[in-house]
Order: sequence, then structure tokens, then C-alpha cells
Amino acid sequence: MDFDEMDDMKEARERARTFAEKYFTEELAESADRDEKFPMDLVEISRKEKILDFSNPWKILVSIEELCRRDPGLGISVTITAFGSENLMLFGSDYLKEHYMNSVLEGKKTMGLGVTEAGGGSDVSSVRTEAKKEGDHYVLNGGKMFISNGQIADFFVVLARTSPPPSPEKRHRGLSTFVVESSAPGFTANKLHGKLGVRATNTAELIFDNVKVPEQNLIGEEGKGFYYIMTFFNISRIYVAAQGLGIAQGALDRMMEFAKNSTNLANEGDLKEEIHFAIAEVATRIEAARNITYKAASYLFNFNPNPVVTSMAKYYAAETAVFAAKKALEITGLTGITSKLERVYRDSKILEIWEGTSEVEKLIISRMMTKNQGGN
Amino acid sequence: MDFDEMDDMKEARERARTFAEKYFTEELAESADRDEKFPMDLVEISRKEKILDFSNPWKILVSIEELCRRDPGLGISVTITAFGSENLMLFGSDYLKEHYMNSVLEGKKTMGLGVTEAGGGSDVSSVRTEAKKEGDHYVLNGGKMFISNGQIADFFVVLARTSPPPSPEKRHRGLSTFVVESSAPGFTANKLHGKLGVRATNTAELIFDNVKVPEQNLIGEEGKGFYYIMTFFNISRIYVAAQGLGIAQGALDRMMEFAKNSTNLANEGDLKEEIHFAIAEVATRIEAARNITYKAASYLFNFNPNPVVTSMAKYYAAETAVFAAKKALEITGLTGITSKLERVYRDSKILEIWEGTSEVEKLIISRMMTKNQGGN
Amino acid sequence: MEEEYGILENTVRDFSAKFIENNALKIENEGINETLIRSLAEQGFLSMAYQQGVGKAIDMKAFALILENLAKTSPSVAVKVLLTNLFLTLATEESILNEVSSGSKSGTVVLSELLGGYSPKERLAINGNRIQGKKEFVVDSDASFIITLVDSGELVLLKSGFSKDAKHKRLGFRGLDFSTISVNSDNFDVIAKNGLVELRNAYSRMAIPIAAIAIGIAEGSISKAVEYAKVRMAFNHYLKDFQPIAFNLSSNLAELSMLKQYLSYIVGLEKNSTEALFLKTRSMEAAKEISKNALQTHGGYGYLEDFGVEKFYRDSMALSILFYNEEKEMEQLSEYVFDSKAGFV
Amino acid sequence: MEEEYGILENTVRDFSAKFIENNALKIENEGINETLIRSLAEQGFLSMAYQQGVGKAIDMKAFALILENLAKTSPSVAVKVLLTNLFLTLATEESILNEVSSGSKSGTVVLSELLGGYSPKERLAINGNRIQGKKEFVVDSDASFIITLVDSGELVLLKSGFSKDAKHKRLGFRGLDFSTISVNSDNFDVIAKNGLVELRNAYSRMAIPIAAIAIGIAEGSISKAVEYAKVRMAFNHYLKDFQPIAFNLSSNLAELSMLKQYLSYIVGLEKNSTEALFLKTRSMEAAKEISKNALQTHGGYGYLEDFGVEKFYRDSMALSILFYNEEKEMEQLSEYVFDSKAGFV
Repeated sequence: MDFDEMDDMKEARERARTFAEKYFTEELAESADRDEKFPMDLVEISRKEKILDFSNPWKILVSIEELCRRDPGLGISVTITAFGSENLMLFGSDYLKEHYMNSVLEGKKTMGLGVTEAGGGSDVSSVRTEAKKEGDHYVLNGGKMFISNGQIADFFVVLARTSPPPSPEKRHRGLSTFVVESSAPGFTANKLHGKLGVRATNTAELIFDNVKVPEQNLIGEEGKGFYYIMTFFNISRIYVAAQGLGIAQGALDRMMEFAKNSTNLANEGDLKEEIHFAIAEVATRIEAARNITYKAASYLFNFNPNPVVTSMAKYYAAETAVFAAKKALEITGLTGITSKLERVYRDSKILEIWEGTSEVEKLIISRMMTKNQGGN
Repeated sequence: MDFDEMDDMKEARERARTFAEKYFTEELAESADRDEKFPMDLVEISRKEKILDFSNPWKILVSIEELCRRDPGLGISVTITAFGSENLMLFGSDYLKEHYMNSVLEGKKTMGLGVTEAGGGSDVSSVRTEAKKEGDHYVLNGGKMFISNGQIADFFVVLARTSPPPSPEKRHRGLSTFVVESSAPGFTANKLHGKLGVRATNTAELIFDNVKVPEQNLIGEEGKGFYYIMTFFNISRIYVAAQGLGIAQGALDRMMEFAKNSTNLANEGDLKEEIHFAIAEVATRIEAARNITYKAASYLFNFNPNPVVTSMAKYYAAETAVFAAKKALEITGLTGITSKLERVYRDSKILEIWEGTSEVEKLIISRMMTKNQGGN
Repeated sequence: MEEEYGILENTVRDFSAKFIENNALKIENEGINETLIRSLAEQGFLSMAYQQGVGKAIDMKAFALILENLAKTSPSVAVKVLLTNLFLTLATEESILNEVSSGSKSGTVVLSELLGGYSPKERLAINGNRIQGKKEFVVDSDASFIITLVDSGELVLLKSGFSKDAKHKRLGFRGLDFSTISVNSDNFDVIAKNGLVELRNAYSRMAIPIAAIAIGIAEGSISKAVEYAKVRMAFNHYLKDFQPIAFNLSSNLAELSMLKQYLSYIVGLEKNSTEALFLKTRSMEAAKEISKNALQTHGGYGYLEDFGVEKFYRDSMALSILFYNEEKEMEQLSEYVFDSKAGFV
Repeated sequence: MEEEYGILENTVRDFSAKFIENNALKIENEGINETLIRSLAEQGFLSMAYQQGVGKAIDMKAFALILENLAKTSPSVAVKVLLTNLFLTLATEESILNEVSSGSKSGTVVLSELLGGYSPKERLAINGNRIQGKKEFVVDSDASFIITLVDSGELVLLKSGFSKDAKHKRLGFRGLDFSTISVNSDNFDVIAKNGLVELRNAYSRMAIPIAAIAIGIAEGSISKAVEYAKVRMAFNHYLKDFQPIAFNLSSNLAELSMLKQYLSYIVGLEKNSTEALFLKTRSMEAAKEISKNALQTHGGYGYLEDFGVEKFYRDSMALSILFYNEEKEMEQLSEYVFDSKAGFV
């Protein structure tokens, strides 16, 4: 057993931290939040400086952590430009990899993932977007909701129904994934305004009105889309956990800073135990969340993903982020609410919702555990 | 990074599990609990079968886990016969190691640790037992409270005051540790009856009435006792964390069993989500606690202990044990309360108290963190 | 009217101080003895559900007050009083009612069918004019009369022909026995054909009294913790001077103050079944949480029975299993909240 | 008397339905406009602390009812009403009282010195007959009159000679401005020499009204969640059919029911300062917890302002920082609980 970070992780962490310190100014973070403006320039810089090294997922993990630690909105905006690319990497044809994936990994294009639908949420199999085969292409009709990079991405991996489900219980059958370009006629993206947090990120509703998709843009096999997406979530959830670690750590940073200043200012000889307790509880949860996340990552990165540990990491790290942000605000009071902490508090809540709500993660954990034990 | 257990850990785990399955009968566990009877025969067997391999702390760690998983009272009784031996190993003279420690590690003798006093509790430096130098020996007067193995141990490592504190704030100075034999005239051990749990373990109040202790039984240097004991707690807390992991895992075992039976019996097609959620929450906390514990252990066992992570492990694993036992009882209801779970529920609570209450652990975590950060 | 309840409360407190407080540990270890039962009867505590002129309508406020205040020192005694009165609401034979309410004999009711995790291994069946078999999970199994369901669904009153069999483990209420009973009896009455409905109704009517016991447990444990925190020192300070201890106990008291007030409010409502469940669910949680904090405040001493706080920790959990079915009662509550069945998939 | 409050409650609800509900989002984004303020004044909501014949004694039950019901749809509006009335309890000049209570001008009070984490970077000082400097953390900084402490400790009423400066970040109450103000004024009154004491007393008297806002926030968010859970489906079932959702919301409603009842009980007590703090601390926790559950129940939609639930999540936290000092108020409570100073080492 070895709990020490590899050297390249440490380096990537340091690079990301330095990058964030330099470019994630409070001014930029604040205006992106206030105006709900995607930080395109920042993304360009991050691409030039190759802040995400797609050749090493460990480095991506800690980079996400450090960037979100500085600012969740900017951090997430910068690190989800390739969101969904694993679908192409794992299941896409050589054509799709060359034509689409590589340009994203090289930082030339932005992509997104179109799975969730209005009224669908965590219930992925309830997809109602339809893809109908007509000659050498598919025609897509329907829409997607809460899509990150919705107005920005050059193309999306989209989940759509290609054949009716055999029964209401087997709705996960008959679904397929496609690469859909945003320049295609009939494609519309309407920005969602008024998010509680992560307002720097771009989120949109997508509408497909007879969008033609060439048949070579089908990812993998027809009818296997649900399984592809579930496989993908077992990857992406680890990165969401990393967002959670970063957010929680950022909140702890503020608490420590406050504690330090309080002691010096008040000259009381010692901090009040309530602050001590809050720091200890948050720090312990972060330590716990980090270890689970890295464990899930080490399984995944060794091509032996463990969905139970992955869901644990996602659910626990997300709750830790929300817990940390709440404690930090409560402890820092007026100081916190007039600082970036108020933004972090709003940002953090999305982690318990996206990529599978905490409730869904818990069901996954227990259902897989009881199954392995020979239960139902 | 590597989160997989080493092979010798797996082997020790398997051995301990098999041992517990064979010898930790429910009958024995129940009678030991009911009659508050220390399972001396069982301890003898465990010594014969060398269930604790003192040459490898990792093996001890997982053995504690597996034995407490089966039954906390018996598990702890079997695994604390050498409680306090690290004090001798780290700070004792060759004479003390040969004369006392080795016989314990060989399974010939039992030892204990006398630190806590009536009215002292977590506040270790408030020790009032006095050791007065007279010629070639010390004379001890005072008493100790809540001492494990109190009536059973052949000798104890005892913390006593050898010189008055320079000031009320510096009470941790002037304390020393001694090896005190239970056969010494003036030594009395009164059993504490009516514990809430871990009733198989032997707990006593010790009284020292002019107990003569040869000067060679002083451990290390005079006046350094407080630091020795603090160093020791950084070791022992990891083993308490392992007790917590075992107890929590045992509670989860019962929940899984109940879930399995409920599903089969009720034939409802699926479990209620409340059971699923409870399983997921407990399992996630165990996973989290286990990783922190092993991380703390890996630091310690590589001679680089990290008191912050150690206190995190102890506090979090203890709370996880209590949380798991509570959830398990609530979910299993009448089935649980008439099973061994009710005993596990009672047993678990001690973990939040002994070897430093959760409150004390939290203060340690935060004080060390804020200190490192340059705070007060 | 309010004044009367004040007098009653003082009466119960005096009673507890005189008969229970100094014997609390003895009650735990040796059971509730006959003298105490007779004293309880003399005070009228065993006949709240059977009073001259009042018939079977319990004065819920008075009953809750009694249980709450008994539970502060001995939850076992409170449960004994609860079960006795529950018995009286179901039994009908005048001579039995007289014997039980006077404390000369005792009666209990088996609630297991209503509880979570009920998974019986034994059978109890009516064969002609005999009842034969075993009944598990009988709380206060020393009783002379036992009301229980039989396998075919009737609710019966066993008057003789049964004896204690295996004892169950006892997390809580150690003043009462908790056993399986062996039955071979021709001396019984069928109280109700559709026994489950009758039993459930009787149990539902006890929601407030049961909550009152939970509240008493919380009060009993926290008052010990508050007193302890005032006198015990650590690190040169009284425990009460440490923020987390002071704040936690204060916050617990805030919750308790609300629970008590809510109880006293809803007993005056004409219809209060939703409110009673509201109260019950919150009281159960509070009792468990608060007794845990109280134990923890005592440190190692909290772990020893001599300090009288660990029993609250055990009893609060036992109460929430033996007199509360979280799943079913939350389903019921959810039905009120959502105006339709809820909490079922 | 009870009936009167029933009528008042209906009045506030009707008012909310008519003037706030459909504008709630607009209020958040554009602030509380003059029409709304005038309507609030017409209802008498802005003059609870200044009514003909009543003098300055607020009918706390009525005031709490108004705030609670306004907060259900717009916590911003409730806070506006709170601050206005707090202002009226401190101001004395009749013409100002008339202007503010009629809604033609507005007044606010700066509470920052009483709050946790207060660490000012600016100074505000009396120099001869002028007040000069800046005051940070002014909630409702659009007000025409501002009551605030100055560095030397007096509580002053600024009547002119100030303007908004830097805006603070706004987690909550977006219908109101929250800024630093620049002051250079000779138009002010000194309300009290020992200003902190006066301000603290006025603030303490608002404990129940502030708790009422917290309760309103909890109610507003949970009622949305309950409705949503009835109509939204996932995995072929209504959300309400999933145990954790149904049980959580039901448990939240149980707590709310108690808080509401407790509030209505303690406003009738002659002395209620301990109870008011009990209520306040539990209400703050409940508002935060319940609004979080409500948001979570809505999933992704909860995260969008259009669904009107995220504001409760923000406002509950803002309330607990801008109108509550957990540390100080828990210290106060602990002093009651332990009969002596507690929570200090």
C-alpha cells in the first residue's frame, strides 16, 4: 500500500496551482459569475499552456482539484472542454477518433455530452429524443436539458432512441449514441440563465429539429448507447469527485485563513473550539474523500474500474464540498459572505446533482453490493 | 499510489477471520458480555495459534479488524494483551525489554497501561499519582481509572508525577513512566462492573498504596513521561481505528444479511430505498474510514507518523462504528435488537471515548493544522 | 385546569424522588418489585385507562405527564405503566381490569406484529378451545395476563396456561423481562376477530404517551449532563466552558423545549393523529441524539451504569424499536403530507 | 383574538399572491419597487412598530405572522419589512417615523457590529458636528435614513449626506441592496450614547420576528418540494413514492409544525427571551436544512432561479449570517442553561 502521490501528480498539481493563481483573478471569477459569462479567453490560455495533459489521467485529476480549489466556476469551465471524449476513445471508430476526438484533445475544439432531458434527470433511460435511420444518415428530433458547453461546443455526444423499448422496465434498451455537430441545420442551443452557481460555465437546452447525422457518426453499435453512457459515468464521476475535493479544500483554505487572522486580531491566546471543531471536521472529510477518490481513480486508470467505489467517491466528495462550503460560511460569517466564499457556497451545490444525484449514487452503491452478495 | 492490500495482510485477515469464526461462538460472546467475564481461555488459544504476529504491524491491524468484526468484546480482549508494549519498545532500556516486553510478545504475560485517572479522562497531564524517589527505588501513591486488563495484567506502564509542574499551564512537565508489577505490595485492582459494552474486557481501578518500584523500572528519562505517552497514543489510536473498522463492518454484515433475507422473504422485487440508503451510507463511511486508517498506518509503520492523519483515523473510524451500529439496529428493528447487534451497539460507543475522545481528537487535528499554517 | 397538571407533575416528581431515584440501578438489575408496583397503583398511575366515571377515555395530558416524569429517572418504570394502561384499553373483563389497575396482578400487550424487522420463528394457534404454541418478543413477560395476536389473526387475552421460555437479549428496559412465552391454555378470551386492526388502533392511541417517554428519556439524560458539565473539570476548565459542550447541550434543550410545548399543545386538540406522529418521530430522534450527547459529556463515566446515564442511551434505542415502527409510521405521515399514498415504489 | 390573527394571516397570503408571487423573480433581480413598498405600507406592514395608540409596543404575534407569510414567497420583502420596523423602534423624530411607516421614505439599521466575522476595513467618525467616513455592510442601502454605530460608540441616525459606495457580494436578499456607504453629513441625530447596548437590545427584541422569517423560508421551500414531488416522475414513479424523499420531507414538516407552534406559544408569554433564542437557533438550522432538501428534491431544476427554490437556499444562509450570530447567541443561551457564563474558556 502506498498513499503518497506520484511525482508527476505533484508536478501537475503545482502547475495547476500556479496557473490558477496567475489567471484565476478574483475580478475574472466575480465578473464571470455575475454576468454568467463563459471565460473563453481563459480557456484559450489554458489550452496554450496545456494545463490539461490528456496523456495522464492522474494529472488531469489533480489539476481539476487545484483549479476548482481556486475557483469552481472557472475551474470547471477550463477543465470540461473535452467533456464526453471518453465515449469516443472507448467506443468510437477510428474515423470518429480522428475526425472529432483528436481535435478536442489537441485543444482546437470543444465538445459536450447530450444525455439528460427535460423531466429526465437522473433517470437516463427515460430518453425521448429519437434518431430515425433514413438512408445513410439518422434524423434526430427531440431535445436535451442542462447541457454543459451547450452553446460553445463544436459537437456533442448525444444519446437518442433508435428503437422502442421492449417493455417499460427495459427502457434502457434501444438507445444509441451519436456525434452531433452544432453547426448542423436544425440544431439550436438556448442558454439557461439564472443558475445558482457555476455561472461561469455555459449551460444550455439543446433542440434537435430534424437534425441530420451521418451514419458514420453513430458511436459503436446501435442499441448499446445506455451501456456506453453508464460506462462513461464511471469515468466522469471520478472527475466530479475531484471537483468536490477542490471546492472543499478551497473552503478549508478560507477557514484556516480566517482562523489565523482571528487569533492574531483577537489576541485571545487561543481560538474558540467551535472553529477548531469545524476545521477538524472539514479536514477529516476532505482527507476521507480524497482517499476514496484516488482509490476509485487507481482502479479506473488501471483499466479495472470499480463502480461501487466510484459512486462512493462521487457522492461523498460532493457532500463534502457542500458541507465544507456551509461550515466555512457559518464560521466566517460577515467576512465570508462578502468574500468569494459566498460564490463557492452556491457553486458547490451542483455537485450533489449533476452526473447522478447523491440519491442515485447511493442506490448504485447498495444495489451493486447486495447483488454481489447474492441478494436480489 | 497503491490501494491494494499486501498479500501478508490478506493472509492475516483470512487467518483472523477463520479463527474468529471457529472460536468466537455467539454463546461465548454472549456469556462474556452477560457475566462481564474476561475470556481467558480464548486468549490462551489465540496465543497458542499466534493470531497476533508482532513482527508485522499491518497483520496486527487487519487481525484486530476481523476479530472485532466478529465480536468487539472478544476481539478487543484477545488483541490488547500487549497493550502499552510500544512504550517499552521505543523508550525502554534493554533490561526492561528483556525482562518485561519480550514475555508479553511471546504470549507468556499480559500487560496494561495506567494513564487515565479518576476525574482526569482525556486531560492526561492532570495526573496526580506521585512517584517519589527513595534510594534505589520510587514509591508510588495514587490511583488509575478505567484501566484495561486491570485485574489480569502482570504489570503496567504507569504514568506518575515525579516533580511538581512549573506552572498550571505546564502540567505536562514532571511526569514519568514506570513499569509497575501487579504483584507488588500495596497494589490493588478493583474491577469496574456495569459497563455499557465491551463487557468481555477487564477494566479496573488501580490503587497504589506506597508501591515500591525499582529505579531500573523507570522508562526512559525522568520528566519525559507525557511525551512518551503522547507518542504512544499516536500508535495506539491507529489500532483503535481498526477496532472501529471491524465493528462497523460487522454491523454492515448484519444489514446486508437482513437485506438479503428481507428481499427473499418479502418477494417484493426490490428492497425499500431506506435500506439501500442505509447500506450505501454505512459502506461509504467504512470505505472512507478504512483508507484514512491505512494511510495513517502506512506513515507510522514507515517510521514517519503523522499525528493529524492518525487523529483523523481514530475519530472518524470511531464515529463510523457508532453510526453503523445505530443504522444497523434501526434498519433491522426487532430482528436486530434480539440479535448480537444490540451488543455491538453497546460495544461501539466506547471507541468515541477511550484513547482520546472525539472532542480531543478534533482539537488535536485543528491545533496541529493551524500551527503548521503559522497560526497561533 | 393547568394548575391541576402542575400539581400532578409535582406528585410524579415527588414519587420518583421517593420510590425510584435511589433504586433506579436496582430496578435495572433486579426488575420492578411488587412494592413499587403497588405504589404506582396507589398513585393511580396504573389506572389511567380505567378510572371511575371516566370509563376508557384517558386524560392524555395527565398520562403523558406521568410517563414523561417517570421516564426521567426510570424508562423501565414508564414502560411498565404504559403497557399496563395499554392493556386496560384492550381488556374488558371487570375483575381483570380491577386486578391490573390495582397492581395486584399485571397485564401486558404484545406489539411485535406492528414493529419493524418482525420475523417470528414460532407459531401460536387456536386449536378448538385451546391456544398452543409460543409467542416471541413479549415485553414484561412476567405479567399475569397477556394480550396478543394469534396466527389466525384474532386478538386474544391469555389468562393462564403460559410460562416464560427463552429470554431475549435486552438492550433496554431492563427493569422488565423480555421473553418468548410457551402457551398451552384453554383459559383465554378472544378480544377481536380482526385483531391486527384493533391492536393497531390501540397502539396508535398511544403515540403521544410513547413520545412522552422519549421526551422523558431526553430530559433525564440531559439534566445529568448539564449538572456534570458544571462540576467536572478538564484542562483546567469546567466542561460547560467549552463551546461545543455548552452549545450542544443548549441546542438540545432548545429542541426539548419545543417538543414539550408541542406535546402539551396537541393533547388539547380534538383531532391530533398527524400531530401525534409528528411528535413521535421527532421525539424518537431527539431521545437518541440527546442521550448520546449526554453520555459523551460524561466521558468514561458515562459508560458505567453507576452514573445512570448509559441506560438512557440504551433505552432510547430500545424505545425506538419496541414502540415505534419508523418505516410504517413515516409512511403514514407521508400519506398525510402528500394527500395520498407515498413512500412506496 | 385567535380569529383576528387568522384574518391577518389570510390578508398577508392574499397580499403575497397579488403583489409578490408573480413578481418574486423580478424582485430578486430588480429590487423591491416603490409600488410594492407603498402597498406594504397601505397594509400597515411597515408600521407595526409605530401604530396609533399602540406606541412602540409591537404586536409580536401579528408581526411574526406577517414576516413568516411574506418570507414564504419573498424573503427579501420580509427582510425589508423587518428592517423598516426595526428602524421605527429606534428612531424618535415624528416626521421621520411618519415618512418611513407610510412608505414614502425608507429607513434601515446597520447590525454588523453584532454579527459574527465582523472585521471592518473602514472608519466612521464624528468630527465636531459632522460624521465622516464609510460604513460597510449596510443592508437595504437604498434607504433614505440609516441608523448605525459610529467608531466612538454612539448610535446615530443619518438623515442625509451619504451615498452608496462599493457593493458587497450578495448571497441572499437580492431584492435589497447591500453596500458600503460613504458619509459626509451634518444632518444626523445621536440616538444613544451607549449605542451598542441600545442596538443590541433592539436586535434582541427582533429574535422572534427573525425566526419567523426563517420559518417562512422553510415553509416556502418545502411547499414547493411537496408539490414537485407529487407531479415529477423518475424511473416510472412519482418522486413522492420514493421513501427517502417522502420521509425526509415529512420529517421536515414535522419539525416545521413544532417551530410554528412554539412561536405562537412564546409570543403569548410575558417573558420569553430564552424561548426566543431557543426558537431562533432551531429555526435557523431548520431553514438551512429544509431549503437544501427542497432544492435537492427538484434536482437540476432546483438549481435554476426560474423554479423559485434556489433563493430559499441562498436566503436561509444569508439570514443566518446577517441576522444571527450563532456564537454570541449560543453563548447567551448557554448562560441561561448553565445558570452562569458558559461556552468560554
